[in-house]
Parts: sequence; structure tokens; C-alpha cells
Amino acid sequence: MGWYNKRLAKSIWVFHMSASPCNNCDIEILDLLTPKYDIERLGIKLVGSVRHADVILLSGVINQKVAPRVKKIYEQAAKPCFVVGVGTCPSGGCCFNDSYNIVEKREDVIPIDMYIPGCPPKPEAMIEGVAKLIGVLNG
Amino acid sequence: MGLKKLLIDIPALIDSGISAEEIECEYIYHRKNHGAFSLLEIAEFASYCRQCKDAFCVAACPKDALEHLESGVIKRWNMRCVGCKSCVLACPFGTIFPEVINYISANCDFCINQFEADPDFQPLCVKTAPPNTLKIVAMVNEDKKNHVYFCGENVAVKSPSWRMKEERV
Amino acid sequence: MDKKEKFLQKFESKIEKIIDKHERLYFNVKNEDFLEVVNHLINDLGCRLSTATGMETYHHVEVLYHFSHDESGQYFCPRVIMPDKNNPTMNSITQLVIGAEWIEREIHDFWGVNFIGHPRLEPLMIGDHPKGAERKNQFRFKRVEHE
Amino acid sequence: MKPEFVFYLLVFPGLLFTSVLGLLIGWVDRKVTARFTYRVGPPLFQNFNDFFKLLGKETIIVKEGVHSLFIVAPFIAFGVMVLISAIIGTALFYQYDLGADIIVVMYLLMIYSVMIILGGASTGNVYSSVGAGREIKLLLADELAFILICLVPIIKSGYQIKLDSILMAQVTNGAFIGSFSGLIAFIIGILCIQAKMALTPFSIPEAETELVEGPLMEYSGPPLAFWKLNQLMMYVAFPFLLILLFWGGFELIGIGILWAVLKYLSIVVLMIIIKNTNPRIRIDTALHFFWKIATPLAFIAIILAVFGY
Amino acid sequence: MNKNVIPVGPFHPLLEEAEYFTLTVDGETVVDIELDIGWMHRGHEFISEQKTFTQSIFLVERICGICSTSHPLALVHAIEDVDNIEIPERAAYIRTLIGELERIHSHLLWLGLAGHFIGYDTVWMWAWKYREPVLEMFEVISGNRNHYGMMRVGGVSKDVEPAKISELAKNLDMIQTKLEMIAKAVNDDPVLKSRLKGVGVLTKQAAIDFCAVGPTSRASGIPADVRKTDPKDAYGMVDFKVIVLQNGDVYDKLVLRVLETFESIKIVKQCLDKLAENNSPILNDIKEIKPGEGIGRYEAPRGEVFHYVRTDGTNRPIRHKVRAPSYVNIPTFQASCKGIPIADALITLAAVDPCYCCTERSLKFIDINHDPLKYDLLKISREKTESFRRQINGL
Amino acid sequence: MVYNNLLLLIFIPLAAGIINIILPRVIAKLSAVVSLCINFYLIYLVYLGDNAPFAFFDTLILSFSQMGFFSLIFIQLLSFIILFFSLKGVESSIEKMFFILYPLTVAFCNGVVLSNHVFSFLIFWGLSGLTLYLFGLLGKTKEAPKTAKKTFIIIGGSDALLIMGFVIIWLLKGTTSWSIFELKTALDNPASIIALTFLLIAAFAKAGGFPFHTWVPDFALDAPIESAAFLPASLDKLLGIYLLTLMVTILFEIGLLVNMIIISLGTLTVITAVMMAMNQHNGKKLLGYHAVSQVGYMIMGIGSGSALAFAGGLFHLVNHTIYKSDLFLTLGSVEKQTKTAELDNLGGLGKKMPITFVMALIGALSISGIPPFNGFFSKWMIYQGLIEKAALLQPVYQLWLLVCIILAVFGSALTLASFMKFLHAIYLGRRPKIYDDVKEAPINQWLATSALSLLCIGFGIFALRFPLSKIIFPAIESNGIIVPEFLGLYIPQLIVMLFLIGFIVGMGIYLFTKKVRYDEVYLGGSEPLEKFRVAGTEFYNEIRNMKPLKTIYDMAEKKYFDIYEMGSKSTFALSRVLQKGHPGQLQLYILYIIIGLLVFIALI
Ligand code: SF4
Ligand code: SF4
Ligand code: SF4
Ligand code: SF4
Ligand code: SF4
Ligand code: SF4
Ligand code: SF4
Ligand code: SF4
Repeated sequence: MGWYNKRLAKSIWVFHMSASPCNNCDIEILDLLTPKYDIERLGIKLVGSVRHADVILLSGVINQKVAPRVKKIYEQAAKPCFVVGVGTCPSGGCCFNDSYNIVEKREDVIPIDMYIPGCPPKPEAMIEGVAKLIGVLNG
Repeated sequence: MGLKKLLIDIPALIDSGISAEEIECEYIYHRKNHGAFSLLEIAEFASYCRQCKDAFCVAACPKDALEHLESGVIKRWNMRCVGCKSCVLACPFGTIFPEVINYISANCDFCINQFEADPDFQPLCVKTAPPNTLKIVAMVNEDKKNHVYFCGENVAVKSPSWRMKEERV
Repeated sequence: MDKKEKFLQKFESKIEKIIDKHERLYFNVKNEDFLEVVNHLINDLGCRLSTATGMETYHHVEVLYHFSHDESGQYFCPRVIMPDKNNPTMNSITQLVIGAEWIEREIHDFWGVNFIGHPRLEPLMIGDHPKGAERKNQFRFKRVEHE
Repeated sequence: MKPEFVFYLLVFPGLLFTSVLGLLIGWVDRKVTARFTYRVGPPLFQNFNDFFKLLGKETIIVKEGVHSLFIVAPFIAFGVMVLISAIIGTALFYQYDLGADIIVVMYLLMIYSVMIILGGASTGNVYSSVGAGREIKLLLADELAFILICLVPIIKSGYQIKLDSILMAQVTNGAFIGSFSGLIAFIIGILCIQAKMALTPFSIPEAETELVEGPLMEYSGPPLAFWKLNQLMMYVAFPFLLILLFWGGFELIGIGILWAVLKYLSIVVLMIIIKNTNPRIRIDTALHFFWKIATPLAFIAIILAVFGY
Repeated sequence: MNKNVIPVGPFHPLLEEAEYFTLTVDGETVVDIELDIGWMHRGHEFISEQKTFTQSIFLVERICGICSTSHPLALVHAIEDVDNIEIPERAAYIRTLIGELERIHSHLLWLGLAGHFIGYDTVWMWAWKYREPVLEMFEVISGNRNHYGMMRVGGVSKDVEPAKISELAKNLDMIQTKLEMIAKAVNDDPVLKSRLKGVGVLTKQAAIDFCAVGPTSRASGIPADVRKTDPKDAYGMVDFKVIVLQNGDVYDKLVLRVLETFESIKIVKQCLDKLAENNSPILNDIKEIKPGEGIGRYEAPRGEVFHYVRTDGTNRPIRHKVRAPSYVNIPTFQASCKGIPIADALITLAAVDPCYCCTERSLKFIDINHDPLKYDLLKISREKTESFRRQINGL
Repeated sequence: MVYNNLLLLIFIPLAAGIINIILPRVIAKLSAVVSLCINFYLIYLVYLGDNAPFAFFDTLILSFSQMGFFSLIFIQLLSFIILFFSLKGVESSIEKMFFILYPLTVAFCNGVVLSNHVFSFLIFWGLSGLTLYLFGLLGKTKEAPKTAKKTFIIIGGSDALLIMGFVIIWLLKGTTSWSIFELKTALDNPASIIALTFLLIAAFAKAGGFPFHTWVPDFALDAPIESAAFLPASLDKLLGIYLLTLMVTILFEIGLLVNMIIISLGTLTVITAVMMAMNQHNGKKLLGYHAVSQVGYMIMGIGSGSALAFAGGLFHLVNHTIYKSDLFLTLGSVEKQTKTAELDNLGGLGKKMPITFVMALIGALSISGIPPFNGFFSKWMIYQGLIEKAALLQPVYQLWLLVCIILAVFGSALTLASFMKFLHAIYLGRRPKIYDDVKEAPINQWLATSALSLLCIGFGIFALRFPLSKIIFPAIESNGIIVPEFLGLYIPQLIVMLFLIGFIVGMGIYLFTKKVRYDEVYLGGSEPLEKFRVAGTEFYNEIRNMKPLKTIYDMAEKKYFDIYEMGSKSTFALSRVLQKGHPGQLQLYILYIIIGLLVFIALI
């Protein structure tokens, strides 16, 4: 499916899922779309419905209340669908590890394919992450 | 607490070979609060410390967190200390126990609230510490012969004390 | 602080343990007098409810309300103490301020305080989520069981 | 049925031509939009990539929904779009009517909305349902004005309703856009097709931030690909229709080709500009706009047309 | 009447966060709205009580990233309030500078998102294009685009390099001219005006009843602004106006935010001028916090942020209460969203500029069992540190 | 003389109806079916040319005419299909009465269209109104008797006018012949205009034209649904329009102004009824209003004076009876399964009743005039006729006609809109839990609706080949009207073929690439609770609440436009007398008619 993967790599529609983050990652994700970074030139587009998504950008430590919904949404996505954990939150829990309300193992809730650390990651870092994903897809 | 004092028998504690971390505390306001650490900190600066004039520890502290109080006792300011333990290394006498000098400082309120409700109360630290290392005693005066000294209102320490030896009190 | 003085005079008999430091006035109020004090704060002084803080101490559960007097920057903080830790109960101020609804629901959610007269005393934050509730119970009032 | 009809339908000006041009124009849309906002915009073949990518994705069907309708709807819409573009295209390029006149085209256009509504609502998704409701209201809103403006060329061509006769009338008498009534109708026509294509400010049914793409919310994979393709094909069919009805069609020799491209692009760019300089309006405002402002204006155009202006 | 219910959320593109409303509608008219929160609840208040004050500042910064300096500012105000700690003048100006820059970026962000929500992506792109230089200014000052980590108890942690000040001022002028352009474009747009005027009106009385704060209440005619009523930091020393509008509709909220942005630019300019001439230290390095309680607040872009701390003499609070502006602003939906079409209701929801992240911070539970929480990476790294320590101790 | 096909066509169902009074239920059904089958055979014989007129004491009573034959065919066809539908599922308490009335109605309707003599025409006309009334009485709802009464008063009242109208014509003409076909009158004096008005009212009332339509929606709501499909949706339409056709071709010489007025009335009917339909919350009422609105097109077509539109109008009549019965019957199936026709409570049945759904969908698309279904073809013909007519007129008339055309075209968009709501509310959207074990309709029901749907498609695609060229054009040409060339171009076969090619290409790509998975509905992660649904009935609130429309709707809801409600107040005393005299006995009623006639003749 090399040909197909190349198409996928050139047309990544992202769905943005905030699972108890601090919002900053989300804002920076949106920032990616705006004039300075403009990831539309890489064919990346933000979509509103997870049915259309190829990549789920997950931000935030996942809390107990949102976890089942996160799981559900992932299941509802049309596969192939990748999950990118944006920020320190999904990768390490950031400073929320002491909390009683976050899930202990995020990977049980949603299989994260890639992490972009940083709190929040700089938009450049996110673009690099996306580029890596594209690289992987291109084989 | 009245006349009751919390007595810490440091030699016994050391003999028991049990780490202070294992002594539990029932202070409710912080999770994982090692009340015993704060007791030990009081005890070490009160009894072991030589209270050097040109204290190495003070000089070594990168954050200026240690200070000679007027009484000569060393005081660690918890807003400044970052728990780097330079002072532990610097002290030539090994006075400072590394495990008690933490970034996140602990607190012991001597269970005053519980004593108000129940005079015969036994704090959790007393219950969980090795026998006879921590206990509640009713004392009026220091018992210098047995190396029992008072630090502050609520604590008594049983330990050899440089302060006493050099009669610097 | 003209307003503050007057307030202190008016409620001299009803408030106690007053801590007064630079524009913040903390005081204890009995549950019976609480609504009267709040009514005065809101309707006579024109204060705005900032929020309320619930807290558990060794022997009681307390709720500390924060009323801001916006014109002068003065804070009035009445504190209500409920000695019954297993079933803390106090009057709700939702009749006086609609905005207290969520605040009191949250305190109910976390500290189990029953607000009498609250229109909808349901858990706010994590209550309906089974796992959250389970955890919450694990954490809450451990102290009581321990004794 | 003659064999060349299949060619008309499948290759030029039907399926292949329209979809390729549509996908390219979709790129123009995105690019111009991007330039509008100081961005670079996507690469040229972006929409092709999007389309082929969607083909390879999973199709998710809602369990409780009406499965067959859900699946069939986009393809029916596709068939209709192909048909319409073939009809309009053959009239434009070959001056030949492919079995339909303007009334038929008007009614065929409704099928598209019907399919969006049926497909979206078949899932039982509330957003899709609300979106479907808006879609049909929007159809009602623009339809009235659209009927009126379609009547203008009919009147001006001396009550001809065949597409090629309307075109012929323009070839002999000059494009209708040159007259008052034609101009007014043309302008309103652009607004109507803006609404028919659900572009901002009339992107009400698919309001992304309100209704999560409305009726298309549940679609994924190939059906979604075809929905998107349908939308882009409208970028071809509608401007062509306007050119056919008002702007004298194309003259595909010599400099005429350039003119043809310019005519087409100017309509498209005008639409993109309208799209980018307006917020999405509310459905009742849209109804209000079309029924109380556009329709009387279009009626004035009709009166003018009847009296020969 | 038949009851049609539409859920909005938890993942809905309207807001970038998880939120959940259930709208009961009649046709497209919202007749009732019910809110459900808790999707972002991470237990900040609880975590904060495990951390030192200095750590807490970073923690509360991560309550929310949009106005990520409001919470630290309110927290340091609260801690300083416990012990009456003074801060140096330069620190005061830097704090105000950061706070106001943040207001600029936050209002621009909202303006853009509001445009996005009503399908006007051009406004979104433009507003965010000129938000970018503000973030760059942050980067120059603090090294970070967001989450600046500037606040400390007793002052600030980083100085504004004098050499950079003129550059910053120049940047600011550029932003101002561009903003004037956008503001003009937005204010003159008749379609936008007709779309937003009279939509989602929050009456003055409702604003008072729901204890609304910030732009939400100021657009309804309540002239409350913590910066004026309780001037901390440099707010007493700079000159600015509190913008108050009367109608309480979405359009007024928009205009109010735009006007406030210009006030903020004014303040920032004054701060920069003062910083150029003032050379005091930036941190009053305090030694310890006495037991006691304190209230701190700050006028975040969305309204009053309220922090309450109670201390016991350690370097940790025993109770830390956070009340974010959205917490009181969000319930106003119940007053402003009824009886209007869905499309209007959604923009009204957005007009409050709600951020659930900080609405849903919260609470501590007392736990005597010290049951260890399980974590992954952090735990591993901590274990590693521990083993290093043991090795060093062993040597 | 006894053996006369035309007479038998009336007599056989009549006999079936009468013997059904004593037959047990099952055999009654059988006898009804058999009677209709015999009728088919008779029609075939008639078609072959065995169509001798029937005379009674030298008075020509029944005779064959192309128009009548056209109506006859569709009366039998529709009756048969609806009868087939009704074989199972009619409520048992009314079943007996139902199968008595059913053949009777067929007999009377046949009588109307076969009549040559004015008296027989009037008597059968009146009798068909009576069975309508009796059907109305069978309704189960509380309002049913009231509705039946209302129906009867409007229909009966218009009957009286009809009689007067005929008498006026007869007097004007001054002949001794009572044959309908020999009464052609010029519209040159007030009396003839009055006669025209009276006849128009009668035709409108029967067919349900504005403003005499108000009984239709109420009847649809309250009467048994099979009878709603049977009478107001098909047979009454056929009769009313038959009368209208007679008027414009045989009875009167109509001028342009009258044409324009009739067209305007048609337009008015289209728009008002469809606007009312849009906001209904009950499926039956919605269909009832549409039954009215579609009449508007027929009136426009037939009254326009353009041959093309005339043919279109007749074709539309045929189409309408087909798809409207289809819609009523599918709704009937739904109602039988769910026990309700309230759109608010229904939803998502498309999955449970797929066949019914498809049939309803076809019906809905036909009625909305979506190509290639039959409704489009007839509308298209009407529009063409009108446009063609407009080309020849003065500018002012042109504009007038154009407004009518615009409104008519827009009316079909509105129809589409209200049927989207109808389909959405019943078959799409979310299904309430209580309908989880709803079953597909019984086989006789869906066979009946399928037959109708097939007719919808067949008549749509092969319009020219069969219905138009074989039935409708001959009927028109028998009146001396030549149908001209079509103005526009519409080749349904080609369009459908081309569409299918495109569709198959798309579908092929899908089938080639598909990877299917089934999942729950996606609501942004929230649980799909039962309460999260949009019934769809409030789709058009915005339109309803628009400025000028709101007041009109409010007034309409208060029944300000209901000629009956308004009339019932003013003519209260009269109607009370009428009520007293209406025990529902046939003889009495005939007596009234005769007395009325005598009085009238005496007056003149
Ligand atoms: S250092 Fe930063 S990223 Fe790491 S835990 Fe702390 S706040 Fe989070
Ligand atoms: S930014 Fe600097 S201090 Fe922070 S993690 Fe990176 S290297 Fe370490
Ligand atoms: S990683 Fe940092 S910036 Fe991102 S959501 Fe988590 S706390 Fe916020
Ligand atoms: S006395 Fe009480 S607070 Fe102090 S260490 Fe012992 S148990 Fe803890
Ligand atoms: S701790 Fe050590 S170095 Fe410091 S004063 Fe005491 S003995 Fe001296
Ligand atoms: S551990 Fe604390 S007191 Fe000791 S040297 Fe480090 S900062 Fe200073
Ligand atoms: S403990 Fe390590 S990181 Fe912390 S101050 Fe010391 S050397 Fe630096
Ligand atoms: S008010 Fe809003 S933006 Fe500011 S910190 Fe709180 S959640 Fe974030």
C-alpha cells in the first residue's frame, strides 16, 4: 500500500481531542493553522468530526471522566487513524501525576502512536512531529 | 499538650536500624507528610550541630537558605532551600541527616488538636516507631543527666549534645 | 474602612474569631445567623460572591465564603463551621445569589456538605462518574474511619 | 441512446472533465482563501490526494441508521451531479441538449439537496438532522430567487426553455448579462449558487463549528470522498450554468478560449471572495435575505425582462 | 410540545476543550440549556497541596494555557497576602507588563476564535497573525511562547533585558497599527454587526445574580475591574481606563475586548518606559511563609481570578482554592441562551470566552493512608534518581 | 338492453355492496374483489369497442366518452389497489361497514363518469358524496362525527350549487336535452357566469380546491386512513377534476380572463395548502393538505386553456391519485404498526419498515416533482403549457402568469420541503425505544404500495409511451384539442440511463474500495441517549415565525380561512335544520335533491 500511504501522507486530516489538558497545547495546535505556520501547505486540515480524521491529536492527561469518551471516540474514528500525543501531558503526565482524577495508564485508554513532548511543544516541534509521521508513512 | 512532651530517643532510633521514613504520621493536611523528618530536623540542629562560627553548611548553601539565628542555632528557610544537600556534604561533622533536608518540607503539629480532645492520646508516630524511640512523656524540666533536652515547647530530645558538652546553652 | 467598622458593629454579637488584616476580614458565623449576614453583605453592602472554600480540619468541616466589595476592594469572609463531620449541614445561600449554585454543588461534591435549600444538590465535577466517585470516597474522610 | 452520449457523460464535459476541473478549482478556492489570510495554502494536487486518501479509508455505517440509504445517497448525488454537468456542459460546448431543458435541470438540482438530507438524516444523528433541516430551509430560501432568475433568460429568449435555444438567443442577440435584467439576475444568481453550494455566508447546514459538518458528520471513507467530490463538481456546474444562462456561453476558438477561462474564473473568484469576507449568517437571516431582498430584486429583473430591458 | 434534545460535546469543534451542554430545542430555538462539567478536572487544588509554593506557581500556570499568567499572579498575590510581602518596583512593572501582554494575546485569540465560530475564518487568520508578534515578545522576555514561568513569590524570576526594551516597544507599535486596522474592519462590517448585535443578551441584573466577572459583566454595564478596585503590582501606578458597555450582547463583548486590547497596549507602553529607567532588583527573596491565610486575585482577560491559600509554616499550602472567572461566567448561559436559535446560542456560549480547563481545576482530599499513586515516566525517572542517590550515599 | 357494459360497470359493484350487507366478512372482501375484477374485464370489453350507451325509456342515461373512460380506468385501478391494501388491517369494528361502502362508492363514481344525463350525473355525484360522509363517520377519533358533518355540509352544499348551476345552464341554453354533452354555453351574461361559479365551487369542493378544501385535511385526520386514500386522495379528485374538465371543454366557452382567474385560484391552492402542510405535526393532516395543494396544479393545467397544460393537468391528476394513495397507504401501514401518525412521536422506522419506507420515499419524490418520477413529468407539462401561453400574452398578463408559474414551481420546492420533514419524522432520525419491535407491514399492504410506486416510476419514465399516448391524449383529442409539440426537452429514459451510468461508476468505485464497519452514532463522544433526537417536525419554525407569515399562520390556526367554520357561524340556523334532516338515509337525501330541484325550477 505504498501508493496509498503516500496519498495519506499528503492529506492528513486531524481531529483535535482535548482530554483534560491546560488548553495551551490546543491553542498551539490551532496556531499551526494560522498564517505563521500554516500547515495547510502540508495538506493538513482540521476536521470537526472524528469520522473524517486520519490523525487524532490528543492533548492533556486523560481524566477519569473523559477517559471512556476518549476511548469511544477513538473507536469511532475511521481507520487507519493515528494518535499523536501532543505535549508533556500525554507523554508523561506533566505536573498532574499526583492527581487522583487522571487515568494511570493512558495507553490503555487510547493507543498513542507518537508523542510530541513539550509544554506546550513549540509549533515547530509539532510540525517536526507531523513531518516524522509523514516520513513514516512514506516508508 | 500541657506538660506532655514528645520525646525522641535518637540513640535508640539509630540502634533500631529503622529508617525514619517508616515512621508514620497522622498530620492530615498533607499527603505523604513525614512528620518525623521535621522532628528530626529540629533535633539535629538542636543537639548534634556544633553551631560552628564559620559554618561550612551556611557557606556551602547555594541558595542562602541556611542562617545562624541569634541563639546560634542553624535555621533552614524552607522557601529558599531546594534540597540540593550541599549542606549535608559540607558539614564536616556529618550532623545533617540527608533524608530530612528535603525540598518539600514536612510538618509536625505535635498532634495538638488530638490532645485537646483526648489527653491520653498516642500519636501515630509513637505507635509506628520502634518501641521506646518516640514516646509521650510528662516532663517539667530537662533531664540533662540522661541527655534529655527540650527543643521548643513540645519536643524533648534524648541525645548526646554538643551544645551541652560545650556548655553553650 | 467605614463600611467594615459599621459591619463589625452591627454584627458584634453574631460573629467571632475575627481576623482582620489589610482589606481581608475573616470571621466565624453560626449557621443560624449566616443567612442574615450574607443578606446584609449582598443586599445592603452590594457585595459580590467570589467563591467559597470548603475544607476539612481535625474536628470539623468548614466552609469559608468570600464576598468581594468591589467598590473598596474589601473582602468579607464568613466562615461556617460544621462539627458533624459525617453529615455536615448548613444553609444554602442560593436564594440570595443564584451564582452560588455551582460553588455549593462543588463543595457538596467534594466535601459532602448538605446545603439546605439548594435547588439542585448534585455532584458537579466528578460525581456522576463511577470511578471518580469511588476514588473520591477513598480519599474523603479517611480520618474519621481511622479513629 | 447514441454512443457519443456516453462519451459526453463519462469524459467530456461530464464525469472526468468536471471532477478533474472541480478538484483543481477546489485547489484554487483553498489557495485564494489562503492568500486572503496571508497563508501559503495547499499544493496543487491536494484535493486529489484528499479524494484518493478517503477512498482508502474505512466506511463506518451507523448501526441504528438506514444503512442502504446512507451508502447510496452520495452516489445518487454523484450520478446526478455528473448528469447535470454533462447536460450543462454539452449545451455549452456542443450546443446540444442532452435530453433535458432548464426546468429539468432546476429540478434535478434539488435531488442533490434531497440526497444530502436523506443521507444525513438516515443516521439518526441529531446534528445531521438539524443540518438536514437547515439544508432544506436553505433550499427553500434560495429556490425562490433561483426560479426567478432562471425565468429571466427564458423570457429574454422569447420563452424558450431548451438550453441550446437560450444559448442561441444569446449568440444572436448578445449575452443577457448586457441588459439590466440580465445583470441583476446574474448577480442574484451568484448569490443563489453560493447558497446552493452552501458556501459561507450560507454554509449554514454544514456549519463546522456548530453542527460539526451537519449532514456529512457521520460519513467517512469513500462515501465522504464522493460527497466532497460532489461539492467540488458544483464549483464547475453552477458557474457553467450561469455562463450558459447569462453570459453567452463559450466560444472555443482562438482568443475565445482565454475569454472562456476568464469568464469562469471570474465567477469562481467572485464566489471565493464573497465566501471569505463574510461570516456565516443564521438560517432565518438567510431566509429573510432571499425572500425579502433577493426575490423582489429578481422580480424587478423579471419585470424589466418582460418589458424588454 | 415535543422535546428535542441536542448534546453539545464533550468533543465539539465549538471550543477547543471538552465541554458538554445539552440543549433542549424547539425547532432551532433553544428552550433550555443544561451544563455538565468535569471533563477537564485534574485536581489542581489537590496537587498544589503536595507541591511547594514555587512549584505550585508552575502548576497553576498549567491550569490553563490561554491566560497562563493570571493564575500564577493571583497565587503569588495570595501568598504575599498571607505574610504581607512587598515586591520591588521593577518586579511590579514586569508583572504588569506580562499580565497586559497576555491580555492582548488572549483577546486576539478570542477575537479570532469568535470569527471562526461564526464561520468567518478570515477574521480568525488575521487576528491570529497579529497575535503571533505578541507571542514573540513573550519569547523575547521569558524564553517561552506560552507558560512563561515568570512569577515568583516576592517578585519575578526573569528580568526584561534593558537592551531589548526598544525592540519590544517597536514591536508593540506595529501590533497597535495592525490591530487598529483589524478593529476597524471588524467594527465596520455590517454583516458581522447584524450577525452579532442583540444576540445572547446578558442583562445587568442577570450578570449580578450570577456574579459574572470580567468582560462578561463589563459588557453588561457593571464597572468591576480588579485592576482598579484592588490595584496590586503596578496597576496603581499606570494610567488606564476600565471599559464598560451596556448592552450585554455578543457584539458588545466583542467591542469591549477590542477596546480593552488598546488599553492594554497603553499599559504595556507605560511599563516599558518605566522599565527602561528603573533599576531595582526583581526579586525579594523571602525566607519562609508564616502560617495564615491569604486571598489573591487578578483581573485575567476573562475576569477575576481568585486564589485562596492557607499555610502552616511549611513551604506548602494546606488549602489552596482556585476560582477561575469562567466558573462564574459559564452559568450565565442559563440566562443568556434561552429562547435564541442554536446558531446564536453557540456563539453566545463562546462569547463568554469560557475555558473549562480552569473552571474544572479543584480540590484536595485528605488521605491518611498515603496510598502511592502509580505513574509511568515520572515514576521511572524518580526511581532512577533515587537509585543514583542511593549509590552516592553508598559510596 | 339488460346486458350493457356501462350499466354493468355500475351495477356489479353496487350489487356487491348490497349483498355485502348480509355476507360474512371474509366473503364480503371476496365479493368486493371479485366485483372489481369483473369491472376490469368490462373495461377491457369497453376498450375493445363494446360500449353501447344505456338508455332508459329513450333517455340517454349512460354513454361512453374518452374522458369518462379515462377516469373509469383509474377509478378501477386505484380502487383495486386500495382494496387490496385494505384486505387486511382495517379495524375489525368497522370492517363490515367498510366493505359495504367500498363497492358502493366505486359504483357511484363509475356512475358519475359514465353519466350522460344531467340527472344521473347529479344523483351519482350526490351519492358519492354520501358515501364519503359515511366513510367519515367510520373514523375512530373523537372529532370524526364532526368532521364527517363538516365534509357533508361542504360537499352537500356545493352539490346544491351544482344543481343550480346545471339548471341555470339548461335554462340559458333553452334546449330540451338533458345530456351533459349538449349544454355548451358562452360566458356572455351574468347568469352564465353565476353558473360557472357554482360549478367551479362544486368541482373545487369535491377536488379540494382553495377555498373549499378545508374538509380534506380534517377528513384525512379523522376518517379511516384507507378511506382517506380512497376518496379525497383519489376518487374525489378524479370526480372533481372530471367535472372541471367537463366545464372547460364541454359546458362553457372560456375566455382568457377566466383562464387567468382559474390559474390564479390554482396557484393560490398550491401555495396556501402547501404552506399549511409544512407546519403540520400529524402525518395524515400533512398528507391531507398536500392532497389539496396538488389539486392546484391540476386546476392550473386544466383551467389554463393551453392544450399542453391541459394534458399535463390530466396527467397530473392521474399521477396524483397514484402517489397520494401510495403516501396515504404507507402512512396507513406505519399507523397500523405504531398506532400513531403523530410525527412528533415517530422516527427512525426506515430500518424497521424498509419496503414501506422506499415506497413512501418514491411517493414523496414523485409528489415533489423530482425527475424521473411521474409527478415531475406532469408538472413539467403544465409549466410548459403556461410558459407557452405566456409568450403570447400582453406584458401585464405575462407578468400575472409568470407570478403564477413562479409560485407553482416554488410550491413544488415547498412540497419537497414538507415531505423531507415527513420522511424525516417518520422514517429517519432516531427511533424511539418503544418502536424497537415494530415489524414490516403485512404483504398485502406493501404489495399494494409497491404497485403504486411502480406506477410512479413507470409513468414517470415511460410517460410518453404509455399513459400519455394511450390514454390521455385520446381523451383530450376526443374533445377536439390537439396536443402540440413540447416546448422543452425531457427524455426520461435517456436521463435515467445517463444517471445510472454515473451512479454505477460511483457505486463501483465504492464497492471496489469499501471496508465497512458498523458503529454507534457519533455525538462528539457523548452517549447516544434516547432523548438525543430531533423529531424534525419543527424544521420550519423559522418560516412559520417570519414576519408576515406568522400572522397568517396564526389566523389560519384559528380557522379564519376555513370557509366552513366561518360559514357555519353565519348559517348556523340553516345548518341546524340540515343536520336534523340528516339521519343518513338515502331516500331522504334523494328526496331533498328532488325537492330542491323543484323549488328551484319553480323559482325560475
Ligand atoms: S517541568 Fe514542566 S513539563 Fe515537566 S512536569 Fe513540570 S510543568 Fe510539566
Ligand atoms: S529547556 Fe532547558 S532546562 Fe528545560 S528541559 Fe530543556 S534543557 Fe532542560
Ligand atoms: S503539555 Fe503542558 S501545555 Fe500541553 S496541555 Fe499539558 S500542561 Fe498544557
Ligand atoms: S506528633 Fe503527630 S504530627 Fe507530629 S509526627 Fe507524630 S503523628 Fe505526626
Ligand atoms: S551543620 Fe555542621 S557545619 Fe553547619 S553549623 Fe552545624 S556542625 Fe557546623
Ligand atoms: S539542601 Fe537546602 S539548605 Fe542545604 S545547601 Fe541545599 S538549599 Fe541550602
Ligand atoms: S538537585 Fe540537581 S537539579 Fe536540583 S539544583 Fe541541585 S544540581 Fe540542580
Ligand atoms: S481564565 Fe480561562 S484562559 Fe484564563 S487561566 Fe482560566 S481557563 Fe485559562
